[in-house]
Amino acid sequence: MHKLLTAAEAVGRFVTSGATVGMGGQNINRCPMALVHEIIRQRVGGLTVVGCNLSLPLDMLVAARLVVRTEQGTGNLERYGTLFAWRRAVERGEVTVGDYSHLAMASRFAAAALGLPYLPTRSLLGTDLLADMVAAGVAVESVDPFGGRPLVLVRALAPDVALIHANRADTAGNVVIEGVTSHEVDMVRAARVTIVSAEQVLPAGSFSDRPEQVTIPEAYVTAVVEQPFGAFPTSVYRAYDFAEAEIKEYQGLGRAGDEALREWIADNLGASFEEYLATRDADGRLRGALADRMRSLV
Amino acid sequence: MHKLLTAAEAVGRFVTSGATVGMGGQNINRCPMALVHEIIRQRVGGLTVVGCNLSLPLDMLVAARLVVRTEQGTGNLERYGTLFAWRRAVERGEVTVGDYSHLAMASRFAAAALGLPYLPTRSLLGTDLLADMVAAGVAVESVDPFGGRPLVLVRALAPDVALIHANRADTAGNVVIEGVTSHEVDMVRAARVTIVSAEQVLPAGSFSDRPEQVTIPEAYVTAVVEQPFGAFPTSVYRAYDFAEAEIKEYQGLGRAGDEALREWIADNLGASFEEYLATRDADGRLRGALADRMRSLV
Amino acid sequence: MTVLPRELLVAEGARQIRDGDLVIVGTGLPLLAATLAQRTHAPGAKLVIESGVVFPKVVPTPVSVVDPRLMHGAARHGSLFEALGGLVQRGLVRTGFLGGAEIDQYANINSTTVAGKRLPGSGGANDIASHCSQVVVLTDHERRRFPARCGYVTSPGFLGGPGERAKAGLGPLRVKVVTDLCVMEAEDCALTVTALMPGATRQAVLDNTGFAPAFADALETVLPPDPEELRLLREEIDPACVYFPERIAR
Amino acid sequence: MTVLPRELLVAEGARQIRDGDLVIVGTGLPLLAATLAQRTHAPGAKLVIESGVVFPKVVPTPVSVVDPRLMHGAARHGSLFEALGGLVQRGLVRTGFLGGAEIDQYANINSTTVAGKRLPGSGGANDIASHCSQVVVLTDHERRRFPARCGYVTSPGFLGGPGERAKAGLGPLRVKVVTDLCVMEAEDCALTVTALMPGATRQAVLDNTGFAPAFADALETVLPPDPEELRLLREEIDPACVYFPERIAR
Repeated sequence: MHKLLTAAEAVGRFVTSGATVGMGGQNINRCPMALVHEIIRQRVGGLTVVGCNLSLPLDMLVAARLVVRTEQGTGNLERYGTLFAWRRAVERGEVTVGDYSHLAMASRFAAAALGLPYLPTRSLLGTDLLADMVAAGVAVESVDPFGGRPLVLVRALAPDVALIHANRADTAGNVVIEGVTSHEVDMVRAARVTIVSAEQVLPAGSFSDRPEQVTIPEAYVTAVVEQPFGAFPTSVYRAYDFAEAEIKEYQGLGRAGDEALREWIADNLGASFEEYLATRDADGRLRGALADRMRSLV
Repeated sequence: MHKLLTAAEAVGRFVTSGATVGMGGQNINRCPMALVHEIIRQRVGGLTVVGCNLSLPLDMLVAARLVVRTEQGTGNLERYGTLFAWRRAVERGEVTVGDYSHLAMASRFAAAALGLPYLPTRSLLGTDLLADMVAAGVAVESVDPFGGRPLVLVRALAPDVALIHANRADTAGNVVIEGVTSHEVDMVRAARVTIVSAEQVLPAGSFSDRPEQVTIPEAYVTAVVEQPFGAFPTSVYRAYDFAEAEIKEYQGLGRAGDEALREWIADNLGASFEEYLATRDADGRLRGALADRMRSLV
Repeated sequence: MTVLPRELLVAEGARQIRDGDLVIVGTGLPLLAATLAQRTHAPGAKLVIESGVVFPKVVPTPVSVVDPRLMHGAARHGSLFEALGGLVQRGLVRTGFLGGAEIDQYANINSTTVAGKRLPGSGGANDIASHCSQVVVLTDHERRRFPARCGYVTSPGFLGGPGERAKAGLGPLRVKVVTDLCVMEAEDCALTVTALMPGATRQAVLDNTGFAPAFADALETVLPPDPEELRLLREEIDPACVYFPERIAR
Repeated sequence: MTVLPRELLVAEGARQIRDGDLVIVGTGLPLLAATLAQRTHAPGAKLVIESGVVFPKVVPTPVSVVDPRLMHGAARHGSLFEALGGLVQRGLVRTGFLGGAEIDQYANINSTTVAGKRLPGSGGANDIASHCSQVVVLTDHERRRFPARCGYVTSPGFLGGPGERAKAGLGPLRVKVVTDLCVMEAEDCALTVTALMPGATRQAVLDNTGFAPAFADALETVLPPDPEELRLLREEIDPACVYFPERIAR
């Protein structure tokens, strides 16, 4: 089955208002920026965004006023600071938050990926984090019936739609990711629908001579979008480094306020991700430099 | 850390009498024959052998009177029939058996691999298989506290020592497997000790330019043994096909009786796996043909 | 062109697969049936193999779930946990093919032990019968294979009878048993004969079944494979007669 | 050669790593400490990164747990579930480095919320504090960072006091907090000051701590890094002063 769509088509068909969106990427790596831009262009709102570390794409969606809730392990950009729009929206009570440990979130996705209602974990015990999860009905304190020790059961989480950006995909939906995969594989296997954008889309069956190297098989993938530099300004392992100046500029605006971020969005996103890339890097030199730098690092 | 040992050294150091042995491979693929032969040579007995599908290596160990118990999803060789020595030993009551579904066994290994006392499954419900597991104390009937539906908790299983055969390893213990991995990755991550035999052992770090392609990282591997054709007469994907005539000959002897199998073991195993290979395939033509046939299949 | 009884079995097995189905299958006649379906009416059907092979392009003729012929051209080579947990238990695989030493009137299957004789065990069968919504069994029709109640229930059909599957926590299931005598079907009830193989009689079915199956009012006759199906089966899917030694004998 | 306070912090952090340890670490000073340990007394120490990087050979200077500089030369690029489940929860990682907005007298850590201010959240911190047997915290010594009791316990130290960790079902833990003033340690008890940084006083520690820590009888003074350690840190581990802007200023 041929699954190749444009970002506009894929988001238009599969990301609906009020959806729970499983966000791929982590921090400054492989965030599905092209797909997130398209959600902003199409103004799909009322979203619950879930992931492990949520970073730039979440903050942009929050600044665009499209998010009502997040569930995650962390919301930040590590060295580049907090997510300013998210933090403000949370502190103003406009966005509600479910807090988890990373392992708890990974376990929730894994449970749904395996068709299970929960997975146990020995994390969380004794903490306020657990108390909040229990109060929210997403965790239960339990006892291991075999050894008698305390244990926490964390509820499965199946996103309505998962968004990831990958190195390569074929038109049947087989996906190859290089570098770490964070929480993405189980999140995709858990999700009802998955949209994958990729640096390069190849004919169906292009990976079938090395099926071990397929990170996610087509069984879990609904739509494939080809978008070179589709994670910009975040990195794609072996393809390009992250664009530090771009991230710092965004964070500078974030610090200034939501209005500054919305202006940046209005001024930069344009009609397509290609247009956005052309706005930020007209002559392609930045992209070339990021690709060169990645080559020097791997 | 340099982990390269001979099969004799690795088995001598790490496979102890009475151990629970996690058996790699499945059916006619990638069974750790060189390591199992060495266990027979060294007469390490009282073993509990666990895996998903147990096949040739189990039957040989049973014929050699080294096994007291097995836990598995299936014991057979599919088209090549039952495991005759195992079946007879079970029917005579000399080997006790714990029966599981494949998913239940995989879940037990996964639980131990994650440091958990159990994993839930929605398999097994309503069956005699479950009743037997509950009676044996390795499963508990439970109810999902979130949705209220019945659920089975299967107890974690951590082998004392896992044995697998791989395409390649480096001397640090990083392992690359081609083709399917059956239950092996979680079994190895669960085990206290793992011995890996490989078609080829390379210097430490040989895979570090493509870490995504490392099936099992060195963190889980205790010893590495180099043994070309170390899975013979079973197959290694992209290296060689299985040797049907060898398997049929073994099964013919198995049908005849344990004594016939023990004679075959005494006559064929020799002092080393190389000697065994030379006995079965003096001029290497069989091995060449199996490698050729695999090349025609991938 | 005479059609062998087991060729009929395979052809009728193939018909249980819809285009676009995900199908979990082992080797033997079920794999031949699934491959035949892919080559005829169900080109979009995809195979999952318990060992971790996702969506292979089978080349003739695999004899094991880890046969390189069954790993060929796959979408992914993964693990048993991925196949049986991430696809089957996850609910993405509609149809499963099963075998077994015994299948009883409520479509429960025994592959563990019969009369003190040790059998191979469940393997993925229990998982498939627990999570797929359609189970197909291809088997010779022998009285000892069809007891009223299995001596040991390895894989669940409808357990003790209507409603028991749901009570145990299992999802709905449709079972189709195809034998060399007939087709039996059940959905939360006892197996009912819905079709006869060409030339088979009700009496032959009754004589060779350990319980007394009901017969559908409109009892159909199974259609033989058409010439192209037979050609595919004989020339392309199992050209070496690995699973059809009787074809060599002729 | 003047040693900067934060260079001392890193050097003392490095000393908490034994040769052969598996260490889970994020970025910033802890990663510099871990890398320094690998280059000096602990060449056999191995790093695990929560994002799924197993045993990397770090190149300067990663700013994120998914920075390509931190994926370089790894044994495996896997998943978060593999790192935090398959290694940390599995019990194979002895030492974890943690940060946080607050750490209280019983070494509990808050990285979720302080006085209505939203912080990043747990990330892997709760998992590391739950499963490692040694936790090391490198932090500036500010009074607001050391309350008697965290306003919110994100990651468990010794919870309400002795015995509570075991009662909650958590394994034993040893905590070492290294600040620009002192080293504090605890093992199922409140943090005790066991060493002072060169030039720091007991009074300075008391003035800048929100609880009154005990002081060990034999209070030691932290040794400054030797010249080779300093050279490694400045020239090889963080040559661009990514985490030492104060070095550029000088």
